[in-house]
Amino acid sequence: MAAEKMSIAKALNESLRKALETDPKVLIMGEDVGKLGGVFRITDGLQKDFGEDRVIDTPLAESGIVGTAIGLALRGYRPVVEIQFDGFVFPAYDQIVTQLAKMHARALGKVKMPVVVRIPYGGAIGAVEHHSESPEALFAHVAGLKVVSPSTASDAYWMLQQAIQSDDPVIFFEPKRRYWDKGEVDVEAIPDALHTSRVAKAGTDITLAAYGPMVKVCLEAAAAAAEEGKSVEVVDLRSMSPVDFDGLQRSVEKTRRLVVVHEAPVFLGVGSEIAARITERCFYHLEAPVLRVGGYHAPYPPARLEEEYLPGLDRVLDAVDRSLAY
Amino acid sequence: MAAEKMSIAKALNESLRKALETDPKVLIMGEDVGKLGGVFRITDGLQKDFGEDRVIDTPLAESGIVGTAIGLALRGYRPVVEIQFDGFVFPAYDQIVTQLAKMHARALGKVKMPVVVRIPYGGAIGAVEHHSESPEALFAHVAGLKVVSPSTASDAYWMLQQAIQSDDPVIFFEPKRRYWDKGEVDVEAIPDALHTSRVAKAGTDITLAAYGPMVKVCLEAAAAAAEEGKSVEVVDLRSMSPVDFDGLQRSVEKTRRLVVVHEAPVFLGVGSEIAARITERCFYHLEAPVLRVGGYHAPYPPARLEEEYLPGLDRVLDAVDRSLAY
Amino acid sequence: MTVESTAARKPRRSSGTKRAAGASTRKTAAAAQSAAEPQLVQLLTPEGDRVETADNAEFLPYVEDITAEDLRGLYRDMVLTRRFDSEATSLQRQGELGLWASLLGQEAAQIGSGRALRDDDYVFPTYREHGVAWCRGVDPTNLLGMFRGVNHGGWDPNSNNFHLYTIVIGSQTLHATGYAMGVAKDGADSAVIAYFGDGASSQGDVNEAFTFSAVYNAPVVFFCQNNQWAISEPTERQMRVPLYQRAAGFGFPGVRVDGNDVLACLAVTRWALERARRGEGPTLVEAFTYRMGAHTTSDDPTRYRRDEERAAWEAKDPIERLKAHLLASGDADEAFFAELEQESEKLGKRVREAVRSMPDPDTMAIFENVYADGHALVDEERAEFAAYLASFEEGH
Amino acid sequence: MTVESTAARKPRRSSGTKRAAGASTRKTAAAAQSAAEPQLVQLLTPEGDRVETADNAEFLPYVEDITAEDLRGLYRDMVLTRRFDSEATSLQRQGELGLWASLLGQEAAQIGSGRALRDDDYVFPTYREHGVAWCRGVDPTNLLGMFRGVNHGGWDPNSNNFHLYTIVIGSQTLHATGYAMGVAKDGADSAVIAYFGDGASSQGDVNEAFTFSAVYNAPVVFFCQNNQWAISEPTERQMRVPLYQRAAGFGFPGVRVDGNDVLACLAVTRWALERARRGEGPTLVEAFTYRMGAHTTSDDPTRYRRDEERAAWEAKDPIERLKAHLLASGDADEAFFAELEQESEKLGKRVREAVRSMPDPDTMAIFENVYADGHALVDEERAEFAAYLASFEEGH
Ligand SMILES: Cc1ncc(C[n+]2csc(CCOP(=O)(O)OP(=O)(O)O)c2C)c(N)n1
Ligand SMILES: Cc1ncc(C[n+]2csc(CCOP(=O)(O)OP(=O)(O)O)c2C)c(N)n1
Ligand SMILES: [Mg+2]
Ligand SMILES: [Mg+2]
Repeated sequence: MAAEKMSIAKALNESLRKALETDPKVLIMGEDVGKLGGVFRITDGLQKDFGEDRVIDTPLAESGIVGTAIGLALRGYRPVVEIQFDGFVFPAYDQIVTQLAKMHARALGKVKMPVVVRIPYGGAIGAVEHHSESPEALFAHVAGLKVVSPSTASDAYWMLQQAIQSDDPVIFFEPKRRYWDKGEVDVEAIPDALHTSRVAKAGTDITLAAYGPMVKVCLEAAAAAAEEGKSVEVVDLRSMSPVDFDGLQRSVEKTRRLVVVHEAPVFLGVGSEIAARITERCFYHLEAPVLRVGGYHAPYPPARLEEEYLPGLDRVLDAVDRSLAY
Repeated sequence: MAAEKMSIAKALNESLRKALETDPKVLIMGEDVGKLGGVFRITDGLQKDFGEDRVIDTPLAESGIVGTAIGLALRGYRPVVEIQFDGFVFPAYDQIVTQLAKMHARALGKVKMPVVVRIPYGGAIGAVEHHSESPEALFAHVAGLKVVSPSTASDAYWMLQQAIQSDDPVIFFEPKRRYWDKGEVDVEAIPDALHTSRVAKAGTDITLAAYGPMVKVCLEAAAAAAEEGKSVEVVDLRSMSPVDFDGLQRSVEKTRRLVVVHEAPVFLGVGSEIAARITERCFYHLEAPVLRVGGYHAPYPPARLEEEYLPGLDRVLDAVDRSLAY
Repeated sequence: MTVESTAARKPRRSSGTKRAAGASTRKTAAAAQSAAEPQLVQLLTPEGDRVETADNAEFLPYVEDITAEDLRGLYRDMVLTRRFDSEATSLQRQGELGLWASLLGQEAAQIGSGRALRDDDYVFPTYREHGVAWCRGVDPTNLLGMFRGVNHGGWDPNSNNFHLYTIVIGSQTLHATGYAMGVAKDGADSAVIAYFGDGASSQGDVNEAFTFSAVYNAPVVFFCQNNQWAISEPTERQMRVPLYQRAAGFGFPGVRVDGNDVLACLAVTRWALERARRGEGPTLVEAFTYRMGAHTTSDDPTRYRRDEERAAWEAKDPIERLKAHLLASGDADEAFFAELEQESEKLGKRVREAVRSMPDPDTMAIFENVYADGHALVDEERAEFAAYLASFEEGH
Repeated sequence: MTVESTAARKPRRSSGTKRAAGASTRKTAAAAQSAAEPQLVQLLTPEGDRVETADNAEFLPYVEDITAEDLRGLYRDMVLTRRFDSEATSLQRQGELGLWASLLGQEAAQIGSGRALRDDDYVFPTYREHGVAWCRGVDPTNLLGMFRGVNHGGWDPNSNNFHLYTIVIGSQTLHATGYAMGVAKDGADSAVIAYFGDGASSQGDVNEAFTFSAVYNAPVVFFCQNNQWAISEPTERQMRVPLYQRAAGFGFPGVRVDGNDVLACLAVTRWALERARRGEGPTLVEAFTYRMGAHTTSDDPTRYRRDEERAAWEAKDPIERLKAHLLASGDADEAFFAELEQESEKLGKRVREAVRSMPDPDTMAIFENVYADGHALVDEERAEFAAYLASFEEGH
């Protein structure tokens, strides 16, 4: 089958379908994932085709969802859990941090935790409180978890396949504002490894590093900067734990300048670690400090303010200019 | 009353006692805080003297503890909540992150959340799993919370007073391995502001920044380095949200070198933000990248390995040497 | 006998189990509770007739004082609430609101319980308690701010003793419990009411609220609107036996009331509030009702439920029921209904206009009220952002 | 009647309430459950006499097959478990262990329930189930690793179907529920048992486990050892009515058993496991017992409980009780006891030696098993750390 153009949402749906077909131990669990197909329809049609036994509407209790997924994993299943929105993962945070992340180490490797926690995340969809957050740093800080986020339909398809195949727990952040963006998906391709970065656009003057929803903004910024004669390289990090520092370092050693962009608040966001570590690795290469563009240290604002709150083209270009001015 | 020498544990106990005496709205809540006086005896004698009405043994449910504390705060009380150990704060994480931190903003300032969450944290006490962690970054990243940690008996006394008086929620991390360290406490002094850093030892060649339990290690490192002719400045950050970047910047502009030390894992630990921001602020001053010494990206190890896992004198001095070698 | 069991429904087969779910071959130790369909406290039939039976005798005294005027008032509350609600739904369709969570069908549960409250009682709502807000005197347009996206609530909870809407399912039940603990500490005889849904009953927080309120004997009423659905999930995905029965296991009474009967909801809530005031602690009220509309305007219930179900519940409509009673009893005349119709239209118009003229918040509001006592980082970011915005103005 | 209420205890006054807690002036809608002290399922009195009553008739068939040899086996299990436990306590005092959580007094609850299990059943323990571990064939010295600080558990849960000890209170009840959901999906007729304490019953997770297991009809037995204390807090800080009653509110049976009666614990657990196997879903067993010692070796119970309480429970000692029965019935002779005494000493010695010779883990173990599939950052830190360690060796 040749490559096909589909939305990120569709790619995720196809990926789940593929996983259910391939491995009878794969289960889908979450609130409204059954008949409704999830509030974003990512599980659309799956319960109909695979039954209530494998696509499971759960009680409204996130700790219970992740806690029972852990038990199912101990029994040999591979649960793929859906958290309805970013802001609702916190009731499950204890099970994720103290149990899911640590079980493999606690058992000295004798049990595995192949659990995927899918979280639609990020803003710009005009939603009410708790529906637009980017809590990835709160997971990336925790050893035992892997944290990834696709930015394209192809990555959505393949990274989810790989996350499900992984024997480690993976927190899979889905850029909900990009669900309807389309891209080519080649379901017969040989995908990149799950935790490698990808040069989304090559350039020479400065590197923009981003993941998930901000990759598109960075590509737009690169295009706009190109019109002003600036050659911007865009690195799609894809993985926040582990971060592909080797890949990023290669880019920064070339461009000597780095701006990290994410929706999450800057303070202790993933960008802080990238800035700290890239500065250490590239101290003699950097012409400017690593700059960061992200959310502010404030609760995610009401929808009518989110355009100002979120990093957009202008704020990214502003940071590019500031970096180049050093 | 003149200054008195007491342990950090005693200073905290005296501080709570003072708060209960001064303000009838102050309450103490938590598991075993009553007759037992808490597993570390920080609330020793308080229930006896102030009654079960004000020093409240709670059911064994951290979400319930923080959730009801929020309700009590809405009713005009000032609850001081004890979480028994660092690793047990996670069941309350949802209430802390989605409710406690955001209530003031959600209400457009019309309600206040004067809740203190006391958490004995950090390792080196030979404990079993979940009893030795340093999760401060997971709170400092969250807007709406303030996060502090004292390193001396005097700060323990005064910072807790100030945290209780604050109209914002304060996550108060207590360096449990230092509970029995003694220091002067002047209960009539005029204390420093809660969120300022403090130069614990002046020096000229390099700055060590730390908070809580690691301040002592840094002071020992400074003393050891002095013998080798290196002048190390130690900054006790005291507050992780906000961080006193102005104070730290002053130090780094002088010494031109910075090492940040904490027990928490380095990856996305508080040190990452400090490294990123100080590099931005002091780009032309820094002779070396900001280095970080901290825990590894691994679950806190069994007690027999914690000495190796935790940053100690040697690892701090190693980082000092590496920084000076630039 | 030491065994507690409920045979009210047959054990549900696990969605996955392959084993026979056949009944026990041995006599199980089941006991106590009856296998019959649990009864509702009902004071008014769907046809509008008053009911007085041994079953509801406990609650009748709580509405003895209700006059014809009171009944008309309850009717007016329900009609205006429904009118407000439908206006909000339209406003969402017209793009004036980002989202709306309709209370259609739940008017009796909300007005009945809301009108049972005293001014000094305190309410902790979910995101759907528009009718309760109405009873508390919260201006309905205030409720729309969060759905329009100009704030996250933002009314002063203390001016009407009506807390902010809470979206994280179940959290507010603990706040209510804590608040009630505070009321008890103050020696006040106010009560607190916490609203939540059938779905919410699964959350750990709600069950912790049951434990805390029981242990501290807190004066709180847990008022669950069992509207049969949590988005697309029917109550069978949340519980195996009727929810009101859960209370006994935590040591306080639970009662199921006809949630489409405003009089019964008023009576039962008053009864529960009185228990709280008398220092008898928490009560769980399960108002058995129905979400007539979609979960929110984003939802599409045709994907998961059948029209017939809705139709069956339409016959139990809370407003029609009271109207039938008012007409039959002569407690209201045509003039009343006509006047109310006008008032209703006026309300709709007022709400529409208020929403359309609702200003967007100032951009810098992003940085406001993050902390009560200030925070250096917020100050820094505010200043940077202001400078950034100013840089555009310079540019032009 | 639609009201569920439990008058089993008087409403507790909020520690803070100033109001009169006087009884209701009106007849409340209380019903159903009796105000009498809840009975225990007991098959053996504290004096060692067999009991057969209408109350325990339901459970008697489950121990019909128990022979004198079986009884001696149960006795041996309890004695050896206690011996192991006291050895561990000594080892902690001697500095060989960092901490020990003694099961003293809870032997019957653990051995009775542990011996009810089949090999293919699966156990989710807390941190105190040394007796259950014993029944599962887990080498007792394996349990000591985490208390010595050389690992966090580390035995292979699948070799004995005995999961790792879990310290975060209540979490394991959800793991057990999920595991049981998996058992049902597999069409197996195994059962799962989740242990937890009276304190744990307050955690949201435990109540979510009740909901999930009820909704999915999962084959799981919730086995609560109500040992009267959660560190320094008596059960009144966790619940207002006996815990076993909570099950009914979630739609499954709950039973209180004499937790110091090994035979009753065996019978009731078998009964509950059979229900699970037959596809009848979850059961809650509350084993009413007593923590004879401190919470852990770090605890000082003299600060919060009176000696008399302990003394009263000593009279109900689980081991003495069975011994009395064995002696009275002639099911065991002096030789048996003498032999067991020797075996006991041997076990103590073996454990002592095993602990003393337990090697410290290799330093680099810090970086092992963080991930199953590897992680670049861990690799980087491992390498840096190895280089750092090597730098010292070069220095010397
Ligand atoms: C913790 C949490 N998880 C998930 C959601 C998403 N969500 C919003 S409403 C809802 C269903 C609530 O059902 P119910 O409690 O019955 O209340 P109803 O909407 O029927 O009034 C869900 C799952 C949420 N708001 N919070
Ligand atoms: C989430 C959590 N909070 C607090 C603790 C600290 N803690 C350890 S044991 C314990 C008491 C447990 O009591 P119970 O459930 O009755 O079990 P028991 O120790 O009596 O066997 C507490 C509070 C913990 N381990 N986990
Ligand atoms: Mg509902
Ligand atoms: Mg206990």
